[in-house]
Amino acid sequence: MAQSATLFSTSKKESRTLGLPKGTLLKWYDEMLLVRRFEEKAAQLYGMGKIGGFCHLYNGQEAISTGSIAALTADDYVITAYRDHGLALTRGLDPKACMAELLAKSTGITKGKGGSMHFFSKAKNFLGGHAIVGGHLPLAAGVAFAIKYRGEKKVCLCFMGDGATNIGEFHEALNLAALWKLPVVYIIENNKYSMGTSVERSSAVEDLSKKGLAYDMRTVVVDGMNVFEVYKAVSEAAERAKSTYEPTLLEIRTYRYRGHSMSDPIAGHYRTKEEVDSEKKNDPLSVLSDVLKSEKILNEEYLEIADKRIKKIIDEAVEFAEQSPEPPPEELYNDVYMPTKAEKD
Amino acid sequence: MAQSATLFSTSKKESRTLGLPKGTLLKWYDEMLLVRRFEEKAAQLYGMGKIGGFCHLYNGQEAISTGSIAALTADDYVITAYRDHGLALTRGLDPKACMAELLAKSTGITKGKGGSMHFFSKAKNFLGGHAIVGGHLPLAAGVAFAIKYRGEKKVCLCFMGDGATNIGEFHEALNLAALWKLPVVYIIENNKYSMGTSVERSSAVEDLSKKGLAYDMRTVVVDGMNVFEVYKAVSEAAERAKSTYEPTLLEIRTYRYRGHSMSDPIAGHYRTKEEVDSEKKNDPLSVLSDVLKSEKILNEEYLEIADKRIKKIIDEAVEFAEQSPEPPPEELYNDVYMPTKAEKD
Amino acid sequence: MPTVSLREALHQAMDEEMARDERVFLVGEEVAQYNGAYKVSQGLLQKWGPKRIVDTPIAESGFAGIGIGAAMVGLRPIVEFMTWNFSLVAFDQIVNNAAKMLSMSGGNFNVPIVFRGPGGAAHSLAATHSQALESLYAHFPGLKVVMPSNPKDAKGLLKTAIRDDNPVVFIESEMMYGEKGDIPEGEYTIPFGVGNVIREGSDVTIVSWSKVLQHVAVKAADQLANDGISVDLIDPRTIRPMDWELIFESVRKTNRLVIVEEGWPFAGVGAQISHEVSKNVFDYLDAPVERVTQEDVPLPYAHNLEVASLPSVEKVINAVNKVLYRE
Amino acid sequence: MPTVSLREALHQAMDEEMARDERVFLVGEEVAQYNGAYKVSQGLLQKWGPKRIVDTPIAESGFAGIGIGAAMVGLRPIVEFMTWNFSLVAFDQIVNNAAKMLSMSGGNFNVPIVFRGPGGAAHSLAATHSQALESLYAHFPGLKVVMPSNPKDAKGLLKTAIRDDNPVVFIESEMMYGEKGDIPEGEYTIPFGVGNVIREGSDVTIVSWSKVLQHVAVKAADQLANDGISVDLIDPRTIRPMDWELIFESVRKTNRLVIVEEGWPFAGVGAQISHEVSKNVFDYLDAPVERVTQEDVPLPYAHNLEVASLPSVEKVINAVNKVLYRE
Ligand SMILES: Cc1ncc(C[n+]2csc(CCOP(=O)(O)OP(=O)(O)O)c2C)c(N)n1
Ligand SMILES: Cc1ncc(C[n+]2csc(CCOP(=O)(O)OP(=O)(O)O)c2C)c(N)n1
Ligand SMILES: [Mg+2]
Ligand SMILES: [Mg+2]
Repeated sequence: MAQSATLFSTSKKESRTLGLPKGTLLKWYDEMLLVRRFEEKAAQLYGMGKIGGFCHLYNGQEAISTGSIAALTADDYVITAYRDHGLALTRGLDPKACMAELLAKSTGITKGKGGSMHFFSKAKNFLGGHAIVGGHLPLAAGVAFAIKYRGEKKVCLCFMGDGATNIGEFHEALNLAALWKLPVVYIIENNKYSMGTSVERSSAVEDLSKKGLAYDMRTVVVDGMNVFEVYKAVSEAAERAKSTYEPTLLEIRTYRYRGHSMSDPIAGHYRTKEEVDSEKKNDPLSVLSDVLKSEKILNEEYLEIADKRIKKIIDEAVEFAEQSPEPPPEELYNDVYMPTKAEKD
Repeated sequence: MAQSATLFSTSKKESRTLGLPKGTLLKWYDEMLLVRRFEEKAAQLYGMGKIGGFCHLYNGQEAISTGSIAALTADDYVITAYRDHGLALTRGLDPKACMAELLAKSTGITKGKGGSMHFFSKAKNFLGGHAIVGGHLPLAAGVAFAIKYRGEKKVCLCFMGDGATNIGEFHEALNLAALWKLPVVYIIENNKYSMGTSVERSSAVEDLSKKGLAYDMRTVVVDGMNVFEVYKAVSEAAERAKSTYEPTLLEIRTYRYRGHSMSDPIAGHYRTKEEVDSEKKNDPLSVLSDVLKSEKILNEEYLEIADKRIKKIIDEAVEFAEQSPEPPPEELYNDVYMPTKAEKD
Repeated sequence: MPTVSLREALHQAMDEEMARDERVFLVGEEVAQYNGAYKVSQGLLQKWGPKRIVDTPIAESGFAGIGIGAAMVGLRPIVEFMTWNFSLVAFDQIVNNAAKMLSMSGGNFNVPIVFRGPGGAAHSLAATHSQALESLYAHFPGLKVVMPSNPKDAKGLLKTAIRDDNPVVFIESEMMYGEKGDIPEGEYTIPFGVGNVIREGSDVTIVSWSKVLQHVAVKAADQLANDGISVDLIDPRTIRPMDWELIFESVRKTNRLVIVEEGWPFAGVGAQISHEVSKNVFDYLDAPVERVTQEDVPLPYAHNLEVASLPSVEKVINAVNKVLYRE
Repeated sequence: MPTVSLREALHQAMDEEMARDERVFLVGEEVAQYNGAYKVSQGLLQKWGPKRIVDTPIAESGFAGIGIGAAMVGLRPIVEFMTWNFSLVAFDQIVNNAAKMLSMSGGNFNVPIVFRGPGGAAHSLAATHSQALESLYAHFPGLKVVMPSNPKDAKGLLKTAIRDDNPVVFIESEMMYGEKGDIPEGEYTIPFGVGNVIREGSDVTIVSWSKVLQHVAVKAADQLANDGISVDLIDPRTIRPMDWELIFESVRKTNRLVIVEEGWPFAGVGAQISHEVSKNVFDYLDAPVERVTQEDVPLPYAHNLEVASLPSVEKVINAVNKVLYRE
C-alpha cells in the first residue's frame, strides 16, 4: 500500500542523476563524506576520553541527511532525535561548533549545554537533537501547525528511528498531523534496530509503512542507501506539504554501521559481523560515487582530493575544539529562564 | 479490511436467535432492562443531589454489555473506562452495592472510595472502572499477559470509547498485544462522540477499524444495537483468544442517549435533538424484544412483568443504598497500603 | 471597579491578549465548539475562529507537544488541560521539552507557552481526578508556577503568563470559577514573584494560595480574629518564583508560621516554605512551623471522607493554636 | 562474607526471588537478549527463559501498564526502566494506576510490583538524562520509594520490594553498579523504614542516601573527622517510609542537621526532612537545617558545569561549618 515517489519520473527528464547540476552532485558527495569523517573522528576522540556522555553515530545513514536536506530551502525546519550529527552538519551547522560541542567547549553549538544528543541552531532552523524517544514528534507537528497558522509555504522534516514508531507519541503526533493537515514529513530512519532490538521484535508490523494506514497518511518506502531515491521522495513530500499542507510518512530503509552508541559493540549481541559486512557492501557513499563515476562526473583523483579537503575541515574543527575554553562556571546559571518584560515591570 | 464474524454462521445453525435457549434470551432482555432502569434511577438521584462527582450513563449501549458478557465465563476478565455501570451490572455486580456506591455508602462496591467511575469486583473479575482515558488499555494487555504466563484458557475484554483510540496508550497497548500475541479483546464502544467531539473531528480515520491495520490485528466492525451481533463477534474473538492467544480489535458501533456526563445536556452543543431521536429508533432493547416477540419467545405481558420485576430490584437497591451508613471516618486511612509480611518482619 | 467571576477574569485575559498579539492561540479538549468543559473559553471560537481556538482529540502529550513546537518557532500557545490531572499523561512534554529547551539548546530556543486549567479537588471526583500537583511542577527549574486565588490576580497574572517568554504552569480552581471579585478597569498585568497580604496581622503568619486560601485560610483568619488572634495572611500568588522576602518579613513580625496547602504533605510546596523560613529567619521563630495539608491518602469519592481528607478551618485553627501554644 | 558489586547484588536479588516465586518476572527494554543496558540482568534470560525475562519495545507506558495489569491478577512483575528518566513518559501509570489502585478499588485489587532502574546523573548525559526524581514519587501516597547506597542494602531491600504487596519505586545508581561491598551469606531481606547509621558521631547529623551518600557525604564526613568534627551519618535507605525516629534521635544528640541529596532544591525530599525535624525536634536544633542539593538548573552536558551543579564534598563541608557556626 506504500506508493512510490513519482514527482521526478513524471515531471522531470529521468536520469540516474535526475538531471541535477554537476556542482550539486559533487556537493552531495562532499557532504556525505564530511559526515562520515566527522563521525569517525568523534569515535576516535570518544575513545580518547575527550567526548563524554552518550554519542550516537550516523555512519551508514549519510544518504538520508544529504538527500533530505537537499530537498529543503533555508526557511524549512528540521528536527530529529539524538543521532543528530549527520543532519546537523548537512543542514549547515559549523563543523567547528559541532566538534567543540562534543568536546564540551563554550564555543560549542549549544555552549556545552546539550552535547552530542542536543545539537540546535536557530539560524539554521535546526530544532534539535532530542533524547527522549518520540518526544520530539509532537513538536514537529507544532512547528507545522505554526507554518500553517502563518500561511507560510514551508515544511518541517521530522526524523525518528524505527524504535520510535512504537511509542505513544508517534500515534498522537501522526493522528494530529493527518487530522489537521499539517505540513510535516515524518521520516522513519529504519536502520533495523532500536538499540539491540530488531524491528520484528518491537513492532507488530514488520513493514513499518503499514503504520501510516491508521491515519490515512500518504506513506512511501524509500531506499535509504541511495541518495537520489531519498532526494526524490523527500522532495515530493516537501512539495506536497507546501502546496497542500498534507503530511507524509516516509519509511527510509537504511543501516547503522556502528553500535547503538559508543558503549555498544558493532556486532555480537544482536547482530552478526557478517550481517554488518554485507550491509556495508551497499554503502551510500559508494552508491553515489559509482553513479558519478559512470556518469563521468568524478574520478578517482577527485575522490582523493575530496578526501584531503574533508580531512582538513575535520582537523581544523578538532583543533578549534581543542583550543576552545570550557564554559565559564557562571554559564551554569544562564539559559534557565529567559528574562522577560513581564517580569521586569 | 474489517472482516465480519463467522463462527456462528459457520459452526452453528444460523437463526435470528442463534439457537440460544429461551431462558438465555429472556435473561438478556432482563439484563439490558436492568441497566436501562438503573441508569434512569441514577440520573434521577443525581438530580436530587444524592449522587456526587461525575456520573456517565450507559443508556443506548446496553446491547454491548449483555452481548459481550454473555460470551464470557466467570473466569474471564473485564476492564473498562468510567462509563462502567452497564458492564458492572451485567457482569453480576450486585445492584444494591452499585447503587450504594453511587450514594457513597460504606456498603458500596468499593466502600465509597471509587464512586461511579471506579466500580471494581475481585469476585467477578471486574477490574474497573478507570477514569484516565486510555490508561487501562495497557492494564488489559497485562491481564492477558498473566493469562498466557500461566497457560490459562481465559480472555480479557477491554472496553474503551472512540475517543480513547487517539491517545498514545492505545498504540502502545495494541502493538504489544499483537506483538506478543496476548489473549485480549479490545472493544471500541464507538458512540460517535468523545464528550462533545465527533469521531471525524478527533480521528484522522473516521473508520476506526482501520486502526487495527497498524498492528496486523484482526478487526471486526459490529452493530452495537443488536445484541446478537455483539454476542457473535465477542464470542468469536474470545474463542480465538483462548485457543490461539491472538488479540482482536472490535469496533462496536453504538450511540449514547444521555449527555456525556450528568452536567452535559443531551443535545444542543454538538448534536441535534433530531439526531438523538432518530438514533433512538434503533433502540437495543426494542431490537431484542422485537426479535423475541416475532419468535414467540415473549409477549407484551412478559414485558410488563419484567418491567415490574426490574423496578423492584432497583427500588430495593435504592432503599438499601439510602439506608446504608456512610463510610466511617477511619476508613479514610484504609487501603492506602496493603500491610505485607515484608514490612512486618 | 467591575465585578466579575474568576471564569470571566480568565476569559478576559485570554481575549485581551489574543486581541493584542495575533501569535496567541488556545488549544485543548472542548475549548472551541463546546465553549470549554468549564466554559472559561465561552464565545472565543465565535470571536476568534477555529484557527486560534482549536479543539483537540484526547491526546495530551500530542497537543502539549504541538504547543511547545509552535512556541519554539514564535507562536504563543495557551494549552488548556481539561483538568491538571490529565497533564500527567503529558508530563514528559512539560518537564523535559518545555522546561529544559532553553537550557539544552544553549539559548537557541525558548518556549513561550502557558499550560492552564483547573487543579485540585472539586466535589467527589475521587483519587485520579482530584489532585493538587503544584509541588511536582515547581520542582523543575525552567518552569514557572502560578496559582491565583481571586479574579483580579487571575486576570493580571494570566496576562503576564501569556507575555512571559518561558513556560508557565497556570493552575486554576474549578470550584472558584463562579466566584466573583472586583477587577481594575481596563488593561493591567501583575508581575510574578510578588505576593499579596490578604489580612494584616501580628500574632501569626499564615501562607496559603488558590482555593484553600479563600475557602479555608481566610475563614480561619476571620474566626481567629473574633477570638482576638490577628493573622498576617499571605498569598504568594506565584509558587515559582516565590516571594520569599514577603514571607520572611511577616515571620520576623509574627514569629509564627502556619502553611495551608491542598496538596499532599510529603515534599509538598509547604515543606519548601517551611525549610526556607527555618533557614532564613530561624532566630525569629518562636514555634515550629505547622503545615495543614491534605491527608496522606488518595482522595476518596465519599463526600464525608473527602472533607475529612482536605484542609479545613478547624485544622487551621488547631495549627494556629499549636504555634501559639494555646489549648 | 562474599564481596559483590551493586550490579551483582541486584542480580542476585532478582535471581533468588525468581527461584523462590514463579510469579516473579522481569520486563523492560533490552533486559533479555541484550542482558540489560547496564547488565544488571546479565544471564537471566539464559537461566529463566523468554517467558520470565521479557524484552519490550520502547513503550514505557505500555509495559509499565502491562506490569500493573499482571500484578492486579496475581503476578509479581519487576519493571525495569532503562533509566528513571524514561519513567516520565509512564508517569500516569505509576502515580495513578499503581499508586491508587488499592484505594480506588476499595481494597479489591492491590498492585505488587517493583519499578526499578538507575536514577540521577551519570557522566555528561545532559538535562533529560540526569534527573534525580525521588521527590516526585515520594509525594504520592500509595507508593514506596527505596534508594539503596550499597550492595548489601540493595540486595536485601530489592528482595523485600519484590515480596511487598504494594508498588515500590526502586531507584539505583548507574555510577554505583560496579562498586563492591560485602553481603551476608545466603538468604536475607532488609525491612523498609529502617535507616542505617553509616558513621557514629556527636557534632552534626548528616542525612543522605544513594550515590551522593557514598560519593560525597561519606568523604565529607571523613575529611571532617580529620578536622576533629564527628559526623553522625544517616542513610534512611527508604525515602517512603522514612525512618523519622532515627533521624530525630540523631538530631537530639547532635542538635545540628545537614541534608545531602542529588535532586533539585524546590520541594525536594530534603525539604520534607528539614520540615519534619524542625517540627518534631525544634527545641534541640542549635542551628537552621542546611541542605546541599543540585543547583536549581537543568544539568548541562559539560563536565565542569555538571560537577559544579551537583553536591560536592566542599559544599557539604561548608554546610557543616555553617550549622556549627565555624568559619
Ligand atoms: C522514552 C525513552 N525510552 C528509552 C530510551 C533509551 N533509548 C535511547 S535510544 C533507544 C533506541 C532507539 O532506537 P531507534 O528509535 O530505532 O533509533 P536509532 O537509535 O536506531 O537511531 C533507546 C531505547 C529513551 N531515550 N527514551
Ligand atoms: C487523559 C484524559 N484526558 C481527558 C479526560 C477527560 N475526559 C473524560 S471522558 C472524555 C471523553 C471520552 O470519550 P470516549 O473515549 O469516546 O468515551 P465515551 O465517554 O464516549 O464513552 C474526556 C475527554 C480524561 N478523563 N483523561
Ligand atoms: Mg533504529
Ligand atoms: Mg465516545
